[in-house]
Amino acid sequence: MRYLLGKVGLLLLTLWAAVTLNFLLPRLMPGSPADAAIAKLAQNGPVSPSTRAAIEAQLGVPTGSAWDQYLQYLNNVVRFDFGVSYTFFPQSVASLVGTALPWTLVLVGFVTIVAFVCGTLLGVLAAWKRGTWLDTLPTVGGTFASAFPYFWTALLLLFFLGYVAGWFPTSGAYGSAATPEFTGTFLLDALYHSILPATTILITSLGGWILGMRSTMINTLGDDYVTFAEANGLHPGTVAIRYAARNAILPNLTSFGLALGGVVGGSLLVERVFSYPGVGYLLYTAVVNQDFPLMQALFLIITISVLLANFIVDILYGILDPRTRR
Amino acid sequence: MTPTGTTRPATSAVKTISRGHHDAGANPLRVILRAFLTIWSVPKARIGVALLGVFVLLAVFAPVLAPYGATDNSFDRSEDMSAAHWLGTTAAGQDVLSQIIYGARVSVFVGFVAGLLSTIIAVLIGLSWGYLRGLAGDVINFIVNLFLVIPALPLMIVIAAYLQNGGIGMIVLVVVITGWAWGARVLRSQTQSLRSRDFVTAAVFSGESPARIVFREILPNMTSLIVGSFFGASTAAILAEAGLEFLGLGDSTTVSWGTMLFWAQNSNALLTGQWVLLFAPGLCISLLATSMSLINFGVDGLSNPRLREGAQR
Amino acid sequence: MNVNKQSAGSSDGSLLVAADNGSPTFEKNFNPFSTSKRVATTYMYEPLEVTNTLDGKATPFLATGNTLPDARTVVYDIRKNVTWSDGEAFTPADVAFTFNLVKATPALDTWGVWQHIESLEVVGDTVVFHLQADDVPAASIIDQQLIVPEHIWKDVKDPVTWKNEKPVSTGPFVLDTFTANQYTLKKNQDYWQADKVAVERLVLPAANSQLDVVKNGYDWAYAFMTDVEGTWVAADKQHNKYWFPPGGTVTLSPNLTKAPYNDVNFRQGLSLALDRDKIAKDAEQGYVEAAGQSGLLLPNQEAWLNPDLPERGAVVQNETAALAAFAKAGYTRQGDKLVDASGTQLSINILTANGYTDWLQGLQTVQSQLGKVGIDVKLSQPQPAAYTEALSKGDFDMAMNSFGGTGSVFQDMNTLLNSQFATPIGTGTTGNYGRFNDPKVDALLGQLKASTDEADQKAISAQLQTVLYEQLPVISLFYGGLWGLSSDKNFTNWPSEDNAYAPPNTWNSTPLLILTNLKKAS
Amino acid sequence: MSLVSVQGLSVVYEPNGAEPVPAVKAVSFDLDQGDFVGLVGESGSGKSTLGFALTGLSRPPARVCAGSIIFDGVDIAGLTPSQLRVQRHGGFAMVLQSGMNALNPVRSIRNHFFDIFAAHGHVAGRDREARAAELVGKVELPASVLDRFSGELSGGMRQRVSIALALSLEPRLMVFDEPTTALDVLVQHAVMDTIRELQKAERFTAVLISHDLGMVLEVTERVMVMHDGLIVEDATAAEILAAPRHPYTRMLLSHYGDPRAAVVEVPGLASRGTERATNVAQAVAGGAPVVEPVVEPVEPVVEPVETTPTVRRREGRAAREAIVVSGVSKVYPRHSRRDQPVTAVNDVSFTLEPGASMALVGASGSGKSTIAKLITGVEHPTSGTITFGDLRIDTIRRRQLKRLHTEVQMVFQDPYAALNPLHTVEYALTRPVLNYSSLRGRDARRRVLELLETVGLTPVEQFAARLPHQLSGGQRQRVVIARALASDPQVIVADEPVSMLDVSLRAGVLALLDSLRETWGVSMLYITHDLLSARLVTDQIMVLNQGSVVEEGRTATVLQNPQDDYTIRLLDAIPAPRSSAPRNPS
Ligand SMILES: Nc1ncnc2c1ncn2[C@@H]1O[C@H](COP(=O)(O)OP(=O)(O)OP(=O)(O)O)[C@@H](O)[C@H]1O
Ligand SMILES: Nc1ncnc2c1ncn2[C@@H]1O[C@H](COP(=O)(O)OP(=O)(O)OP(=O)(O)O)[C@@H](O)[C@H]1O
Ligand SMILES: [Mg+2]
Ligand SMILES: [Mg+2]
Repeated sequence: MRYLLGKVGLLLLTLWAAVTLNFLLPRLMPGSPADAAIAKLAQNGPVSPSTRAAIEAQLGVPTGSAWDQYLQYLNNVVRFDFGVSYTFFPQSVASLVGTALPWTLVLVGFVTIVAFVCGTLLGVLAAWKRGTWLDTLPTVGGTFASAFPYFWTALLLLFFLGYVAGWFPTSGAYGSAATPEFTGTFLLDALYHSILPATTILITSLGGWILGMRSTMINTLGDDYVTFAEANGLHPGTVAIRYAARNAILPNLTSFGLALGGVVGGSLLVERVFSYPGVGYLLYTAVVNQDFPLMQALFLIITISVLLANFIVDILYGILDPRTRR
Repeated sequence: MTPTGTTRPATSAVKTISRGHHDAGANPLRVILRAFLTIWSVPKARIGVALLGVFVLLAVFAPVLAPYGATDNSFDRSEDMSAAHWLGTTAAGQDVLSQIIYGARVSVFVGFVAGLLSTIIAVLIGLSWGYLRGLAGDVINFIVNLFLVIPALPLMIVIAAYLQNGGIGMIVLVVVITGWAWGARVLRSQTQSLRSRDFVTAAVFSGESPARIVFREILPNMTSLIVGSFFGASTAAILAEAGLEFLGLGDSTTVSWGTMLFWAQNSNALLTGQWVLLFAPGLCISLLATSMSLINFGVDGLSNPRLREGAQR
Repeated sequence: MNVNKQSAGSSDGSLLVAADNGSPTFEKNFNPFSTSKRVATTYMYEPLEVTNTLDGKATPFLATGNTLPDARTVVYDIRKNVTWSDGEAFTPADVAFTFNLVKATPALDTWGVWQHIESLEVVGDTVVFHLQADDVPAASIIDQQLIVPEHIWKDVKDPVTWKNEKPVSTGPFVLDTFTANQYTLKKNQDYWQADKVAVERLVLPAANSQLDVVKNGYDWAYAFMTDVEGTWVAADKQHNKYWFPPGGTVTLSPNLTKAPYNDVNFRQGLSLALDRDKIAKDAEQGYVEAAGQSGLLLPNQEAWLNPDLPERGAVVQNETAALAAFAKAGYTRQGDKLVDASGTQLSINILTANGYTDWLQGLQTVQSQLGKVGIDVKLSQPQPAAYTEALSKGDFDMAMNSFGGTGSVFQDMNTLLNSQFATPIGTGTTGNYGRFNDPKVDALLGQLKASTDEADQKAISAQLQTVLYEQLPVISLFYGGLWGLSSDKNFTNWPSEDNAYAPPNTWNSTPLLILTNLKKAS
Repeated sequence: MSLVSVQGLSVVYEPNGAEPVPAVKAVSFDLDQGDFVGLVGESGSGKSTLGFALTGLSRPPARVCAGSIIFDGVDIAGLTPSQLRVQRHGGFAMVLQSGMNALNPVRSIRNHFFDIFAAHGHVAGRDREARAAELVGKVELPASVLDRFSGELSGGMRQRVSIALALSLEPRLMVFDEPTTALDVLVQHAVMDTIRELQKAERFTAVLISHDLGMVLEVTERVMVMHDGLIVEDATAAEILAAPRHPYTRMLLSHYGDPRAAVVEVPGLASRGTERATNVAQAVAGGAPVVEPVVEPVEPVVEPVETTPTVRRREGRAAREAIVVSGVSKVYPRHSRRDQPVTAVNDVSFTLEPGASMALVGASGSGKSTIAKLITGVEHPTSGTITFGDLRIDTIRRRQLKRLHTEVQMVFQDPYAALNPLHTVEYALTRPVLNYSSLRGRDARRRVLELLETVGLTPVEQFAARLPHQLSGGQRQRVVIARALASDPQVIVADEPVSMLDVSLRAGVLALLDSLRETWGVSMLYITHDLLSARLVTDQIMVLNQGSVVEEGRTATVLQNPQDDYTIRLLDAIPAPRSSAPRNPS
């Protein structure tokens, strides 16, 4: 219980720091939202001078001292009120985030878990069959794949599988005419659209898990309880999984939590390449358009998700490792 | 948590250290040579060192090696591969091969400088954090955890948007800001374990000042970790630079592999069938990053003999 | 599987258009006053008249025409027998309501109509606008205001944030289906000129990557495409066409409040040092022409061109002349550097926006050309918002910027040259970013504004062109293109060089011209 | 036919990129059913390697390169891994050297047993629980341990569990690799008793690997002595005691003594009888006045001590301040959520007189090191005062620590850990000289060389340039001692200074410490759990139990005539090969 309370306290403190950082960063940027809106319109040709006045009137300008703004901001954050997006005016930030979040959550969440599970299994296998091709293949492959830039993998897949071969759609999360709903057709459609982005994230993040698991696993294989288990004539499978892997996975779990941030970041690039309607793409749009409210909300959401995931991983760690239970 | 009275791990750890640093005297050149040889002795790392060497040579001798100037756009646009342009030309009429060669400069530079800076910060913070107790330690602990948990790329994007148009310097800064925490954490835990080592206590008895203990007693024992975290940070920096440039958040006029990808995407290289425009810079980024990971295998071996192939117990 | 494909090349009268890009998906916003409205809102709502921005000719829509009894009054004859898409009749009262709504809510006044109108009244089937001053060009602004139905909008609480999800309009199309990835419009069967509308259904997907555009057989797209022949045209040689008419002039705008940019000789030097053809070619891959110094979009506005300008206003690169001009400004060539009296190299910083890649490529050429003369050119490229801010506050040495393209010579010149916009450095402005200030020019602009006689207007415009040519308040580089791609597989009679009845852009009201001109392919 | 027959067995380690190390060199021996054989030898002599080979556990980089091991008529080298696995039931089992870590920290003890039962199928499902309980019962543990995880058990309990697990295989050959090294003396004793009982009851063949000849001689019938990969002696315990043949065995034996004996003699150390002439008196007689402060440098005390080379004259002063510890307690706050605060030291008072040598003994965890930390200012006591002259050590600040350390120095337990592997001997010694004296440059160097000479590391120039890994353990410990002397301290605290050293090295270091103290007149607090060495080098003794002093007095008196129960139990735990010798008259 104390363990839990301590973790929750740390979580809250980290949250507060993230929220505050989040308040500060966009405020340091030059350019007002109206400038951003005009700049966006200007890409379609010259903007008439009168437009500016109208836009400024629409968006309003933040008022009050920085401290008041900060308090107001904290107050709003607590109520999940992030205001109105500048770019998508008059759309509320909350609704924008609301539509984008599920896509990223499902895509990143699902793929990350799959990558973690596969990578871990491959890492166990590689360590167990050290020196054989079962080791070399995943290790070398993993080393290479983890060095691929996310967006590059995405572009190559997009080109070869999406464009040249035409097997997969090249953009979006579901067919153009489909409406998000819980029907078999739609889910299939969404699944079909997610194959390329998912594969990208999978390929690019798999290597890290493989290598990480392999090296901790090799370490545990040298541990005395593994030798002792072998000396006792346990089934090799039992030794590999219940003794070596079961212990090796613990330190990996922590890095899993921390690596999540990387995957989320990577998904941002992937979403950009595949025009996937997730928070990553939205964040990119927000940054390019200097959309403070949207940017703040998204950055916060991303941070909170990663924080929460880490928190869950921590708790999970506590459950899996009897030593921390005391 | 660990059983009391287990003196074995302690001794074996000491052996580990001495194995990694035979004859590592005070002469830093010899230390470096030693480290290099240790890394070189691992086949994977050897490949990495060779690969990295190629890229460094490319970067250093780019003006000599490149057939044309990096920004020379006097050629026909979007040419296919030919004898004159081995990898074709870009949509702006630049020679792709020359750009690749010049691009190595940015990646190698960013990798090196950002890796070095974040390693220095990681060392300073990691060591003082590991050595200090009490409130200061707690505060640093909190800050590092914060930086560890906050997803780096979104943070980078937000910071990059703020520090706009700083070019490579900005990218280095952003990468350093978001990249030092991991190394600091690793070094901290190593410092903590070294701090409780007898030879550190012995140094206190020898009347050494805390700074001297940290930098003369503890630091040299972490060479392998520091080298490892340098290569890790470099890899991350190279990938981050490419990512930011690709998103157009850097300076698109510099010639780097990231901007090449940005321009390739911008001019729809895929549509014109010039997949080389995408493939070549991306492959270079991957290979450079791979070379660092490969070298890290050697560094791992240096810090943990168990990871050496074949050794099981 | 892919809806785009199904609709593409269909014979059911659908038109697939890459007009509206989701980011990456669509938000439902059909408020015609909103700056982030869905693009096709302007295909549903009509203004009084639609001006072809290429040549400034107006086509009547909800008005049948206008007259100017004097330079301070515009009278619009409002079209009869028009109904709103919900069946209600359209009346002049709707027009008056719309303008009054905009007046009551300045945030809606994106066209700035109330900077010109003093008051308005409905007189029978006409609406009479009383202007604040002699202001002939005001009509071209009043023309553009989209008219909304009073019976719907009078109950709208906050017209600024209202998203108008069920648009009721008079235009050729009404909203059919809407999803976050794509929406469709269907033909308004009761449209007052329904016989002219051949398109039964418009399909607007949210994702229109260039890959998609080429691959999925779009009928109409607005996109700058690298190697358009090898990509778009190659995808369907028989039908796919492109037309990239000039839609504005991209210029280098020196900050005229700063030395040495305030020295006309210096600007001459810069201008003469540039090879605009090469710049145009590098920036837009040869799809646009270099711009002359007349300030006009040629050939669109050929009729307005001052015949006395040498070379039709074009400036030819001439290094000797450039160096001579620089010498007059106090910069001499020393070795391969252009240095000032104290011997330091001339260094200029050019502002552009991050992500405007075509400009950037043009600028890189500018950089190397000026470099050849001996000038050290630095580029700074902040994000668009910061760029806009710097521009508006005059915080730059030279900035890349574009002007013109409204179709009205007065509008173009006024925004560029009127000293009313030349606010002090540090305060924001919305035009004339270089802070050009010449009372004579202001006077000319005033005359042009008040003149109802076309010959008169041309004469004044010619003088303004001379000012631009000689004083170089901005250094024109090349024309910003309008990147129209079209396929005549399903529909023909797209605007083209020979038939320039409308610009090919997909936003604003000009698409109404296109949509009422297309013919079904046989 | 014998159960195990080893012929010409050689094992070599072939690490990647390094020279192969031959660890076991052509050894041959037979073991019969029911034998209880000891395998002794110093660290690194190849005992564990042989044990692993015997039980078919050699793994890369170790490789059996020659010879055969016939177990029950089968050459185990010829077995496939799966055959070998099957062999493990009813065949051979091993209890690992680090038995403390031999349990999977995330599996309950019950599951450990069930895994084995499942792997060999020799216990039916419903009997498993009962069988597991029976097995832990055999090693004198309650059945409730089955529910626990290894982290919740003490070292002794863990070691017992691993023995029970090995037993569950019903082996005919059992190899115990140093089953008690990491354990407390008392626990060690108890575990050894259990093993002995079990071996008697179950009649399996047992090999007991240990470096503790005393213990092996006490419990086994036959002893094999290993040295440098060879078995140099293989005889019954009695034979070895009576007539050791190999010089190495003789050396080992000569270092055993019973601290309870009237006179204890170990080669290299002066014999200490009951009424050993007080060293303090000797020191005084030698010309180093202890009680009175020294005003000027005294004349050199050149005391010829057989074991140590020339002891240089003492340039500083002899001890003149006492460390006075009164009513000191140290409570460590709760470490983790569930722990109770630990009272490591409880109301301890004593005075370490100038020039005195005092032993602090007690089982593991009794608070010995904590007291060392308290009097060296590394930790502050929770209550009580510690003074050294006018210095209040109990509240000392960081800045004053340096002043304290000029007078009070420490000799560390583990010479392998106490020297920074990256610094030369000279560096290690120069630092305190520079920090504590005004000597600089060549003077400082001369002082360093002097120190090396003092601890007998000659030729000094050569040793000065060496790195720690180029020194043997004993040499390292001498460097550590030299470093402690560098500041010319009045008090030396030696926290188990020889427990990490081999028997062969121990005596030398102890002798050095002893002679230094005598010659230099410093006071010494000698911390150990090894009563024999306490007997050898100290005059006073203090016995600690759970943080409290339970008995104190003259060393010889206390050890020969213990009053406190705890002291008696400690003494009982000492293996007594000589006294057990008559057990096996042959
Ligand atoms: N993995 C290894 N690689 C190389 N050499 C090794 C390895 N393990 C052990 N050795 C060497 O083999 C020799 C015998 O080692 P072994 O562990 O059998 O000694 P031991 O008698 O059990 O010693 P201890 O009493 O310290 O346990 C030693 O010289 C040791 O250095
Ligand atoms: N830093 C600490 N925090 C909490 N408890 C501690 C700490 N250091 C020691 N202890 C506890 O204090 C008690 C005494 O420890 P100490 O190290 O003094 O024992 P010791 O007699 O030296 O034992 P050993 O013979 O094993 O070295 C032990 O129960 C130990 O767990
Ligand atoms: Mg051993
Ligand atoms: Mg201790």
